[in-house]
Amino acid sequence: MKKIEAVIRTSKFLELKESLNKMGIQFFTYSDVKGVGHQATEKAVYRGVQYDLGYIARTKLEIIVSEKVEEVIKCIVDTCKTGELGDGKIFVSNIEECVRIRTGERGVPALQ
Amino acid sequence: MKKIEAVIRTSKFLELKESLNKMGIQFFTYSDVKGVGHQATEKAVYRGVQYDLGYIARTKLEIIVSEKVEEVIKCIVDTCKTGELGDGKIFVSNIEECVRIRTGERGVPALQ
Amino acid sequence: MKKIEAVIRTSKFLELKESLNKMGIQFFTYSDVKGVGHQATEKAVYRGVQYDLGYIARTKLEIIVSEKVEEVIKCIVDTCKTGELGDGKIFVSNIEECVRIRTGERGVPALQ
Amino acid sequence: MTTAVLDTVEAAATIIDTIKTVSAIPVDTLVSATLVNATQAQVESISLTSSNIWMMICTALVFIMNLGFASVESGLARSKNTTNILFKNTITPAIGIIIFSLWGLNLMYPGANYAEKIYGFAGFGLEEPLIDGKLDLSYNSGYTYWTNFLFQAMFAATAATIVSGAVAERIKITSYMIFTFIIIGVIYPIVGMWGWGGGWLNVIGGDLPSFYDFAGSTIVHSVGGWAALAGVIVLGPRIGKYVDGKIIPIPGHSMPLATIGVFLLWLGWFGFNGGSVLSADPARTSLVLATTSLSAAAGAIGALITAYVYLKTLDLSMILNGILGGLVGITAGADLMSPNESILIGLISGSVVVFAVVFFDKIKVDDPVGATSVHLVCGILGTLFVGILGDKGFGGSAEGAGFSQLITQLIGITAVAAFVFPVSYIVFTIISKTVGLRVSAKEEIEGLDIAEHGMKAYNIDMDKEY
Amino acid sequence: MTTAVLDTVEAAATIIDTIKTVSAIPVDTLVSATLVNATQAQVESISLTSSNIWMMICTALVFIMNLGFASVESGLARSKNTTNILFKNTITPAIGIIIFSLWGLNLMYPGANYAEKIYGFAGFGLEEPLIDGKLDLSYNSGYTYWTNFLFQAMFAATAATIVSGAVAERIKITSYMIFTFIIIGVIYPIVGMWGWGGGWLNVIGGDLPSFYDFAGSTIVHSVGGWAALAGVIVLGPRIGKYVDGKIIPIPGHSMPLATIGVFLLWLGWFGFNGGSVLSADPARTSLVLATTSLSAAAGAIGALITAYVYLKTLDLSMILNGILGGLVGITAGADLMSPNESILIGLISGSVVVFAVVFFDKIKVDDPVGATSVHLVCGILGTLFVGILGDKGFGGSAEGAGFSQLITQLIGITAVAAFVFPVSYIVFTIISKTVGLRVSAKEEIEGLDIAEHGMKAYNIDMDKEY
Amino acid sequence: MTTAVLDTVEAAATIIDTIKTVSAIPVDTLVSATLVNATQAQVESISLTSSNIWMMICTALVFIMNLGFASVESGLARSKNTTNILFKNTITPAIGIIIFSLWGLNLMYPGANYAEKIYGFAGFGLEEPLIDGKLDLSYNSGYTYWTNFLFQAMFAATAATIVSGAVAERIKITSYMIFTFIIIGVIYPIVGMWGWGGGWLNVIGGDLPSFYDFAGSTIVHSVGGWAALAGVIVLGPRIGKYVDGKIIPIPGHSMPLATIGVFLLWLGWFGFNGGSVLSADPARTSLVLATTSLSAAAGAIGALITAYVYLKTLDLSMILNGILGGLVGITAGADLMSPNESILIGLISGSVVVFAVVFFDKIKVDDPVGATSVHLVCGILGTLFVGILGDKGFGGSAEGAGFSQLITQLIGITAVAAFVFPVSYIVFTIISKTVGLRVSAKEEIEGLDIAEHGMKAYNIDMDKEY
Ligand SMILES: Nc1ncnc2c1ncn2[C@@H]1O[C@H](COP(=O)(O)OP(=O)(O)O)[C@@H](O)[C@H]1O
Ligand SMILES: Nc1ncnc2c1ncn2[C@@H]1O[C@H](COP(=O)(O)OP(=O)(O)O)[C@@H](O)[C@H]1O
Ligand SMILES: Nc1ncnc2c1ncn2[C@@H]1O[C@H](COP(=O)(O)OP(=O)(O)O)[C@@H](O)[C@H]1O
Repeated sequence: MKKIEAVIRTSKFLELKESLNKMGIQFFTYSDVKGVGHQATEKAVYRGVQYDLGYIARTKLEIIVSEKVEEVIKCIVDTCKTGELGDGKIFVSNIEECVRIRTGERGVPALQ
Repeated sequence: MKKIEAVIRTSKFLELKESLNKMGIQFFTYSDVKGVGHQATEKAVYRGVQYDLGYIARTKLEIIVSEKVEEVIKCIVDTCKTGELGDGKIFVSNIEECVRIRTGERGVPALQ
Repeated sequence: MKKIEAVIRTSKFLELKESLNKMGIQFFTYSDVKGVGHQATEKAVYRGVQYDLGYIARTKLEIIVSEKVEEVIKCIVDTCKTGELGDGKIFVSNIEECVRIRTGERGVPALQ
Repeated sequence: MTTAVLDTVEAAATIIDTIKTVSAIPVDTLVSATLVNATQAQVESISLTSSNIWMMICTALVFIMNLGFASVESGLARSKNTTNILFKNTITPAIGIIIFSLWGLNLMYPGANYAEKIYGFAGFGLEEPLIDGKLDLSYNSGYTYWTNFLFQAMFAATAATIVSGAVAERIKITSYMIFTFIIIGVIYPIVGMWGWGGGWLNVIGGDLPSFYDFAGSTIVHSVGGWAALAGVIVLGPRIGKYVDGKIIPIPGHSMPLATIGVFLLWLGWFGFNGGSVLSADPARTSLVLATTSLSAAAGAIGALITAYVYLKTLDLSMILNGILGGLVGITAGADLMSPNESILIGLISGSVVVFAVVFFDKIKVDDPVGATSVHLVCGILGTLFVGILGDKGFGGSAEGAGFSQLITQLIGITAVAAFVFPVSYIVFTIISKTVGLRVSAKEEIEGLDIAEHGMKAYNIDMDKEY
Repeated sequence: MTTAVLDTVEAAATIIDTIKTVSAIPVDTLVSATLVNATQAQVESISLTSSNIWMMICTALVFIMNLGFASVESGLARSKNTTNILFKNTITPAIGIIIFSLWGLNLMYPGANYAEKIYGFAGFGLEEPLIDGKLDLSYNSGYTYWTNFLFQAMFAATAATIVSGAVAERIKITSYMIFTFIIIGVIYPIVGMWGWGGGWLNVIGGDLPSFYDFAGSTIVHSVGGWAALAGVIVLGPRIGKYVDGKIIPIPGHSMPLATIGVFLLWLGWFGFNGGSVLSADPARTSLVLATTSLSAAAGAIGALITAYVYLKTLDLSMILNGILGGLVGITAGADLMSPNESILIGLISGSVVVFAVVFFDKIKVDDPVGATSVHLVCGILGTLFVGILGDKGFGGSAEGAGFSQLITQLIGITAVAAFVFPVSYIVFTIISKTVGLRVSAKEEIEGLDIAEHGMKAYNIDMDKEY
Repeated sequence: MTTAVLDTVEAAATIIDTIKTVSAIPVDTLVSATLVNATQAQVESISLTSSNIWMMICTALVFIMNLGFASVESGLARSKNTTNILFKNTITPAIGIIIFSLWGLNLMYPGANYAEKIYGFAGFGLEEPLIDGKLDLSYNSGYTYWTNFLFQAMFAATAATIVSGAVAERIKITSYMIFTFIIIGVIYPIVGMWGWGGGWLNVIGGDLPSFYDFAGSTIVHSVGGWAALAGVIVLGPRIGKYVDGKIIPIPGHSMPLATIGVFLLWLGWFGFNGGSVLSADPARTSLVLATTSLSAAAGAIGALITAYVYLKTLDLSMILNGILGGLVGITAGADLMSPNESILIGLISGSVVVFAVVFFDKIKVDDPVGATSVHLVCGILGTLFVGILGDKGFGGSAEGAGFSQLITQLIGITAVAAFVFPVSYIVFTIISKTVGLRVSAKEEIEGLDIAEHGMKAYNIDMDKEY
């Protein structure tokens, strides 16, 4: 089983959710994160002094899958790419075990 | 060392914290996440149109342990199971190194 | 590639960002988390009853690097250490793949 | 009106000419009674106009207390129940105003036929607005019939809204509306009639002076407070409030909202007490405003000191409750107290509120916003102060502080308690047994906003997703 | 003034002494006309003072409606556009007050020279404040020139601010300011002149009675409503509102803010309608306050029932809109209705608002705060009610409800529609074609707060980082 | 009162009968002096009633300024210090009202014995409320003793509350309360006595006209401003504000709260300036309201233009400060200016505020809410305008704009500066050296809410855990 972590533009989230749904990924977890990266951060002004907020509001998705890793990556890249700096990153790592709390099932069946 | 990530119902959090405490797990990190999954999402209505919020507010715990992985899993399953759709998932992965910032200690001793 | 996760005192964040910048780490993701640990939690009082909030507001950084893992750890420890209980922890784990959404690049180049 | 006067003057001029012919007196220095009478009538009319302006302003100020309650209550409750609390506090004045126009006013002020009785009713509906195309102004020298109606309706809403804070975070919205209907439609007007509608509290019996409750420490605040207490007891505490015998604090979600609420209530009290003079009499209205503010200020100080000494904290929510305690405490005798007496009342009330909040928590009466501590405890206290402090010779109908006045006050307090608490308790119990009083545990944990209204109160910074 | 009177009295005393010598009548029982006249003058002055106090208070209450609108609109929009909405609602009254002092007042009230015309202008600037070092008080028996100016300026700001809610979350801030300039500087004063400035709506023609709009259901609210509708149509819906033919709800970000806003608007309406009596006449002002509050309360109940039966929800935002609907609905005839008629008007208005909100959503007119439903639909409705309900014999200038009055009302409504909607549509279109009306899609998604003001509205609990 | 009149009329009737027998004049057309005198007395009483109503309303409006300050200040500070700011602004009026009843009023208005002095004291406590069971109404023709007390106490709280914003986010709460005690109990009443209590600023000396400060640009706002400046300097900037010579903006946490605050302050200023007429004189009160609102509106426009041209932003916080600047700027001469002069004053004040905020930031005077820019800078400016603009022939006690008036104004400004700034500086320094003025760095970073009150201001959407 693999964990696919994707840090994307928040504004792309709804679209990505749709795309993932279409390819059969209906379960995942996401949260608000802040990114420090290439993209210029949001410019704000307060009482005459310009400053940047120092971060970009982003959404991080965590998707655990037992197969179709490449398809998921492709789906994310296709949906979230704008070509401008700051489109985000995808990280893949290994998951050793998975448990469904409701049933206690383990491993791949717990994912379905 | 293993990292146990558990995505649970937020309403079960306090109870789980107690249970973990009782079995000796006193350190962990948690945060607010949103889950997309089996469970029907919260239904809301705004100005006559029903819609769902598209997610369930959930809590994600991250517990790094060097032993007792199975006990922790059991504890989570026992505490957080309601039997209804949406009880959540537990994922286990490998952690290669751990450092206690306060002392610079490494590995298992850094965890205690 | 390694993922370095650091749970630190929120008040040390800006300083750490500076230090990381200086050693060349300009990309990372961070978010608000709550920690349960050694440190006494924040004491609050409400309508005559003292209680603790049960957690410490903390910041979690996730930094994916292909090299310089030790330097990053050292940098974090040096910057975030106060010597008091509750300075936080660093966890290192393995990342198998990395994709830059903007270009579709894979692996180490995707990180730069 | 000016033209009318001028016409009169012209008429008068002719008469004066006639007089000139029969008298040697230089009559242009004389003046006709007609003119003076016209002036006199005009003076009466302006006197009414002035008083009526004041009463209309006070009505507006009492109205804004509804927003004050909405803010305090939602600020001191959790964000997952905010929409629900706002809903209740919005619908309460709406229900109050409609009921008072349909029958409430006539139940509370049934007229001289029912003087010294314990119940009376003058029939449904408000009087026709027009008499020969003109409003009947003979109603009162201080304000018109309409002003009276609206002022009284706003008071009624206030009594009802006290309940909403105490039962917050677990009561079913429909059941709350049913109870609101009953307290505004039946309970409050009946008690109000006892004291202010010419009822039996004005002639308690024997040589006792009549019960004195200037602006309603008992008749408004304790009524709300007793009903709130009954509701809290029937409902039981919120889930998670008392666990394994320990009190778990459930902090309010927004101190700015709670503070806005308390300031608005203080402001509203200018109208609540100031309007209870029932005219713009400069001496009494301004004295009342001064005593009210002094007691509110002292309430803050009293709560500050008590919380600091007794609880070792500078708890803002206690200061806010202290202010409200001071306001409720002065209400029964706001027109009778000297500045120093007002400060004393405020200090005591503000201090007692702190103990009361802690006490109710200890006996597991779970009142999220401290409504019982503020309105019930300080309402009783304030009513008793009229028997202990204050010179009754001024303005009020009371005899003067003293043992017999104290007895009267106690009788009034007891009578109201003996009526409002059991009736409310029974009503809440009936609702509980029939349509159900409390939401399910699941709904309570999820929050009433989603469960009852399908609507979150806040969506801050979630909007980038849309 | 008191000293002046005493001097007069002394003078009078001397005269009376003289009389004594020529007459046997015991003249100390007589009184000089001088004294009475002085009293009479003083009475006139106090009468002005009282009325003026009321009008100043009403002005303050109408002023606070701007905060009401700011709160409702920002509460019902998303947090990423909050600074922008607050900005618009802050700058709107500023623009309104300045324009009305420079030319607006003289365009709306051009004076008798332009009576029964469709346009007139009395020149730039306010009159000099001083006549021989003293204010000219001859302006009006009910209030001074300055009170009138400020009251009228606050009304103008209100009409403009209606637009801001409807076009929220996508209009460019500079373009909004341009339109605000035009509606306050041109559109509103011209329509206002038709009805209130002595213009042609007072003599519609033939045997028809004159158009009756007591406090502005049409002249203020529909004007704002038509302009809002034009703006919404030219702008188009917000991104993400209508996707694949489906309506996607975009919930407001703060129900407490929206509720605060509605209570402040209700409070402000005490001044809006109460001040439209243009004096402190106790009968009319108090009747107006009662009918206004009854209709608002019934609006809440009407919306509650409709939303519950028709939409199966207890949607707070609908109750809030229902209250506003009730308020707008009573505005045209607030001085003509009986309590029961007011309740009826409120029930209908509150109910219609719910249908209107759903209807506008269905036809893809995206109005984030329901401004068109409240101000336009209920504005028209309220104006028509004057032809159907209410006894016109009382106070108003209307003939009495009936067919011919209804025709007049329809003519007025149509005329205002035929002027305001196309003109606004053209102005919005010109702005759109030149400086641009709408922010870019990227800015809209990012939020106008950052895009237009570089400033987030909320930074809650982000501050530990600093 | 009406019955009294009727009795008199009956008495008069008997007298008139007597007259009939001694004279051929048809005496029923005549009227007795008694009746006219009764009418006259009634007129006096209504005149007092009207004026007193206005003054009580103004008192209520000034009271609500405390909520305005609480909202602006907490909105422009960080959420981790919100409870603390609300606490300060709640306890400040409480302290103010109590102190003014105990000695403040008698220190500020020591009476004729101390005329033209620099200090005086009329003893502790307020006068007994009752004279022979009745209030002494001879106090003033415009309002009662109690109205005066409360109005003055609210003013005092306002001066003190200005300080709280400037020293926010780092001052110890106990130390703040000590300073509040001193500014309300000593500093403000003494300066107030100089200008308004009959003190030396009324007879500056030589041929100079007396110092003119209508509603307190100097006596209230600059006093608060100088004290604020001293506090800011002694405290030093917030941690993280100036790093490596760079200014790091620390954005406020809630623009809705800040906007609510500014609207409430504008509303409150209706009472602050309108009540400073000290009667309901229709000409002066309404002129004052018009000039006040025109200057506030122009302040918004001035700040808008300046911020746009000079800083290239549409910064809402600057518009809000601009409005406050316009309000403070007009305060000294609100009864003297024409509409166009008021607009000019507003434009200048609003514009200067923007520069002042930037300037103070440059010189590292860290004032989180811009209190010094608004109250000190515009307070001075407004006081000077009285020497430059406005026709002094109207109402005011000043001689008329001109060089000698300008000199007087400068003397007044300097005197207040020379007293308030050093005294405040010394007091803050003593506090700093003894109990300590500033919280520890750890507490400051953690936030004063937890550190000082153990209480977070917001718990939004955290509540599902409970
Ligand atoms: N090495 C990294 N570790 C963790 N997060 C990263 C890393 N690099 C990028 N990110 C996340 O991805 C986001 C987008 O990356 P960025 O470098 O701005 O864009 P791009 O990949 O288009 O150059 C960043 O805001 C950050 O949240
Ligand atoms: N494959 C997955 N990847 C990441 N998170 C998941 C995955 N499957 C489930 N989750 C998380 O677990 C939560 C509960 O899962 P759900 O499928 O609703 O319940 P159940 O396991 O009882 O069928 C989801 O809301 C989501 O946050
Ligand atoms: N085993 C663990 N798993 C996950 N997070 C942990 C673990 N131990 C500590 N943490 C995180 O690190 C933070 C600091 O740890 P703590 O034990 O309080 O300090 P110290 O390491 O100085 O003893 C905790 O608040 C928690 O967020």
